[in-house]
Amino acid sequence: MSEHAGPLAHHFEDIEQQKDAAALGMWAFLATEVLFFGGALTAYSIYRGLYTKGFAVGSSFQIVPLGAINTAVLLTSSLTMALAVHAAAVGNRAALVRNLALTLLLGAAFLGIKVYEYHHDYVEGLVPGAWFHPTEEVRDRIRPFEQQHGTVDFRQVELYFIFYFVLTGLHALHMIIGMGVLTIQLVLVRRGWFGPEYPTPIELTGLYWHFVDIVWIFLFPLLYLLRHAGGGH
Amino acid sequence: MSTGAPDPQYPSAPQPDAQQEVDYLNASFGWKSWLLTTDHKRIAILYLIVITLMFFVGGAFAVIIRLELATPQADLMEPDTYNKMFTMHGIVMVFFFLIPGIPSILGNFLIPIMIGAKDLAFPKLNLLSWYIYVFGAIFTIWGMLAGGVDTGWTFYTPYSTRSSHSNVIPVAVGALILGFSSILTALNFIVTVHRMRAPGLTWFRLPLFIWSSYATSLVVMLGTPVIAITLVLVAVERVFDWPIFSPPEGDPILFQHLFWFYSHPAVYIMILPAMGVISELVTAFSRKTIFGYHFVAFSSMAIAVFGFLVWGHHMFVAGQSVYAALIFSALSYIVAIPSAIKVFNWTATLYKGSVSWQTPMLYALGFLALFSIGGLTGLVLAAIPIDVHVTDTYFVVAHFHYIMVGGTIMGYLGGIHYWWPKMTGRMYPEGWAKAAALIVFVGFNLTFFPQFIAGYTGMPRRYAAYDERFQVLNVMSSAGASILGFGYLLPFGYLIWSLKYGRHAGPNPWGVTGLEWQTSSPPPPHNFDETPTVTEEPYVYAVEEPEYV
Amino acid sequence: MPGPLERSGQHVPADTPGEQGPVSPDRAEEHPAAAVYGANVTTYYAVFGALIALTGLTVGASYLSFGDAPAIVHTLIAMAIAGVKAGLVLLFFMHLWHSPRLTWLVAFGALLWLAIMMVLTWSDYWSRNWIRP
Amino acid sequence: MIPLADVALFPDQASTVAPSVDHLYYFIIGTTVGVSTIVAVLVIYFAIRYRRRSETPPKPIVGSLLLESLWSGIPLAIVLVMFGWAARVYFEVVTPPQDAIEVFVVGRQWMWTVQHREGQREKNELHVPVGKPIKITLASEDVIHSFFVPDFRVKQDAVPGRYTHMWFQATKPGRYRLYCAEYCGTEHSKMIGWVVVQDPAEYEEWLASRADLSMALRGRQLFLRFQCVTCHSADSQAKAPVLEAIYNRPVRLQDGTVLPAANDDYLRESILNPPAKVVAGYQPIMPTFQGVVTEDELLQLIGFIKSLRPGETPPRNEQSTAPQSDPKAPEPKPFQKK
Repeated sequence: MSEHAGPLAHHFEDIEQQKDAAALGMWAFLATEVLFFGGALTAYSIYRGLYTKGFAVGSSFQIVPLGAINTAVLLTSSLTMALAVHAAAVGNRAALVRNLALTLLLGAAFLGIKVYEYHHDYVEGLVPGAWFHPTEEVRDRIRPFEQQHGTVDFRQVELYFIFYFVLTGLHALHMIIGMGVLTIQLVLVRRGWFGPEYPTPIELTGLYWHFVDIVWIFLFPLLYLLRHAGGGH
Repeated sequence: MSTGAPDPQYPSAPQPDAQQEVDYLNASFGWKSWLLTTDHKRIAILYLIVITLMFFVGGAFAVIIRLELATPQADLMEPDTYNKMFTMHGIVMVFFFLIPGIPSILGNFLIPIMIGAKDLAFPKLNLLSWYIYVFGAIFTIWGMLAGGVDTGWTFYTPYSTRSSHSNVIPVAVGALILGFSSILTALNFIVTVHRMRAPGLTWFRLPLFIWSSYATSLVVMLGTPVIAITLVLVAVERVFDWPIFSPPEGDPILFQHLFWFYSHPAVYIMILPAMGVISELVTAFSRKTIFGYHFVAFSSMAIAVFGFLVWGHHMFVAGQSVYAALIFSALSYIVAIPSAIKVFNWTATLYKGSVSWQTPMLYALGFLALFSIGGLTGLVLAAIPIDVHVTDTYFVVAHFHYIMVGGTIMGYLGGIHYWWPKMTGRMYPEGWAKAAALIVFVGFNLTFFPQFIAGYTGMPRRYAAYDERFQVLNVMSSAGASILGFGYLLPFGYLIWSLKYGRHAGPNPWGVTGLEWQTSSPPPPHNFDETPTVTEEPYVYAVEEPEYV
Repeated sequence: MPGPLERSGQHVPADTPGEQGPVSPDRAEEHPAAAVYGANVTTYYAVFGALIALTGLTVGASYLSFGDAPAIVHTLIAMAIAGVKAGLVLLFFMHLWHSPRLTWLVAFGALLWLAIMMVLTWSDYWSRNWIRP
Repeated sequence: MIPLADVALFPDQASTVAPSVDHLYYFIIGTTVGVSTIVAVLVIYFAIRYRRRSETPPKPIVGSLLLESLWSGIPLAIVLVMFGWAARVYFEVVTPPQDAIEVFVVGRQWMWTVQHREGQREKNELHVPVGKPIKITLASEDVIHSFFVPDFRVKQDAVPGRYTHMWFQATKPGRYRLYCAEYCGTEHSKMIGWVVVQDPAEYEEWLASRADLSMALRGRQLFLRFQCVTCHSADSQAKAPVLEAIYNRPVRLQDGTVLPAANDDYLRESILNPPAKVVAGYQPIMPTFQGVVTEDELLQLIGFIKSLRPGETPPRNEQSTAPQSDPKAPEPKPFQKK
């Protein structure tokens, strides 16, 4: 992401201008990412509005404690990322390396928990499309819900899981890209790059990582916590 | 003459001896210096080559469509092939020429020079977006060669997800990749305009081409990701057979909402850069400052913002609710006002000017006439009951061709001719260029004006076979299309001819203001020997006090 | 190691007062970046604590039942808490608090456009059954 | 090549709505042509009058607030007038009169099938009486089609998965072109037909000549064939709600909510996807009929349910054939939304 030869690129007046340009560029890129996830979230919110019952049941199939732990893991990785950016700014290389590694580790833990959840959904036959045949045990679990809210149309539940896999899949993909960049930077830091005079690449990765964390901050309640169909239909 | 330390980017550049000046073209040679360049001027030339190629690919599809429509029966080809022709004409022209066209070529070349910078904010990112464009082009052309796609450039579901057996996914992914290329270019422009302006160049001293390119970049940044996610969802639906947009669970109208949320602002992405070029041409060739600078600048921003509120007027008959249709119709009327303000301000700029009739000005005057017709028929379409009658007919086809061909392509050709001496150091042949401009103007009107009449009479769009009673209008249109096609070949010919035999153009062949005309033609690798300082408004020609009418 | 700064010398030093200031106006008033990132570490831990607490709060709130209240009530509560959490991450972890006005504009511009898309799309679905054409 | 006289340059005005749409069109096209000629004349005049004669730059004119406010205020006013007029005409186009004749049109890939309430069925043709409002309910079997009659100035997409509605009232007898306006695949340009507008007498004669089992009766046969009667019968062991006189009546659902009106969409959804809205007090045992019943049969079943009066549910072991002419009971007034 940055030139190894002297930090100041030839076309910038001074280092200050280059840092501002890089920060503004990353923020602008994150704006496009907000709208990229926004398109899928708009579709999700419309369908949740149309099929409230099916989506509430879909959310109830999620393992909420696991989701909460995952959120905590990602928030911790956000903390370590912020500490890494701080370490880069003050030039404390040991702390920088430690925090980058910690962030990577926590990211991997997050993906691990996601893989477990995907497998759990597969076992319960909740993966939409050809693999969607919910087991008896799953149908029994929502008997009390059906007592109170009437029968659940499993095609709506399937639509919920389509969006669950699309949204968390996109989020995981962004995590993987982020972890790739982190790995490259970890290697470069050990070779002595990103001193206090030019910590910008670490800051940019930090901005990106915090953005991915914010996406999860919204995805977690939307996908896991809205389990009530309320008084409405 | 560029003295000073050897430029790190062109280490192998020959040291400048007395008479032979170093510019970005002869700074270094060999395909490596071109394919790995980070000089925004060279990247602009790379874009010019690739985009011109795609323009002629799209044009070929258009010629085939017009040949088929010369006869009422679908006799030239299978209906399926015809469906693929108009689909690919739409996709190639929209995603590969109109959207990247002016920003990637003229924007890339001129924005750094016009604001006195040495290069764009992220030169490597600029080269990356060119490679992404080429990769997207290869992907889509592979999709086309492997049998093409027949869903229309709008990819409406459930046809594109359930019924179409053509390769929707490769072409959709190709368009998706194109989206990233234009996002990265737009990101580059925004950061450059914000962070790298020359000393003294405040926002209200910027040339209007910068204002409209900035507004376009905003629209690209905020719109393109939504078409990216929509195409991802369509591709995911086809791959995993998940009914995201297909009945009974999915809602095809939700696809149309997400698609048109981007695709209407996309038409502003196409026209805004052309408006920026016209602002430059009108002031340069009437040797007078623009009339109402602030109004023209802010109308670009107003178009960019309001453009996102009006997409529902594409869906008046699609089953949208009555009240949503009324909201979108009202907002569509309001979005027409900034465009009208711009046209009136350009016309007022001509008043008491010293108007020269050189080719770029011919294209600008043509733009004023044709864009007015295109824009004002937009008012016809914003009226819901009329739109209920004419949507999906040739009236709509004529409307958007008047804006895209009458507006964007006239602006594009005007801009290419105007900045050709700056880009290549050579002048184009004036006689041939004027002839080509007239042929294009005549051919265009003969092609698309009859379609307004056929449209209101009820000839539906995307029909391989039509009623006999529309044949006369269609034959006129096909005749016009051949004239237009020939008209576009002429500039292609004489501009390449001018590279070798064209007259050498000095730094300022038109005698106009603007930072790009204060450096040599073609400009040195670093645009300016030392960063210029701007002390006054743009377009200041006369010496005495400006007068307020 | 600083890049080759001894260019052709016409570079106008940053602190020359007067009309032709080298920096464009809206970059002038924000702080040098290094001081910002050097802020003390305790704020990060405090923000982290708040985030974990809010996560617990939103999970807890999801177990409450509001009887016949429509499902939208739960969504609004969850989104409010998520908004606060996102705000904390934006302001402190992403240093929006110290960033120039322009960065604020970019951040809130994106959210505004997302709101435009949601509101106008919902205007169609919400008003579809008002009159039966 | 057809004789020049037959070249179409303007559509016929054959429906009540056509004149008002055309008047609005003349108004907007008039202002459009007016404004663009003013701009063109000014541009050409300035270009000639002030063409470049000397190299000295002319006096700069920077702008004028008065002019700017004029040419943004006045266009805004004109544009809002256009919107107001268009909205008024739009309400006329979009609200069908109450006593309209019901016609059911199903679009499927590359053909229109039309069903009249009295049972007449047509392919790519629609016979209607002149002077009577016709309300068309559109459905689609596969992709989006669009029912477009240029001479009536009406068009409406047939969206798969739901019903859409449109109406028109023909004013002149004759044959008018019918097109599919939304791209729907290979034979999109072949999916055309005729709307034949006849005098009332001629129309009655045409109805009689094509007498056929009415939709309601055809629906009754399907009701028996698909064994709906085994659950939806009127006697005591019925495991499903009795469907007599339920059209446009409120329905209490199993989850306690009340559906204001059992309209076409609700009946269609309950047949194709029964668990979506189960009636209170019943179990969701009904199998889905998605893919079993076609759109035309669906319309007939719904036609039958609409025509069911109290006590008319066929007995469970119905062997005898249905009565030939179904009772001409007036259709119940649709439930007015509060």
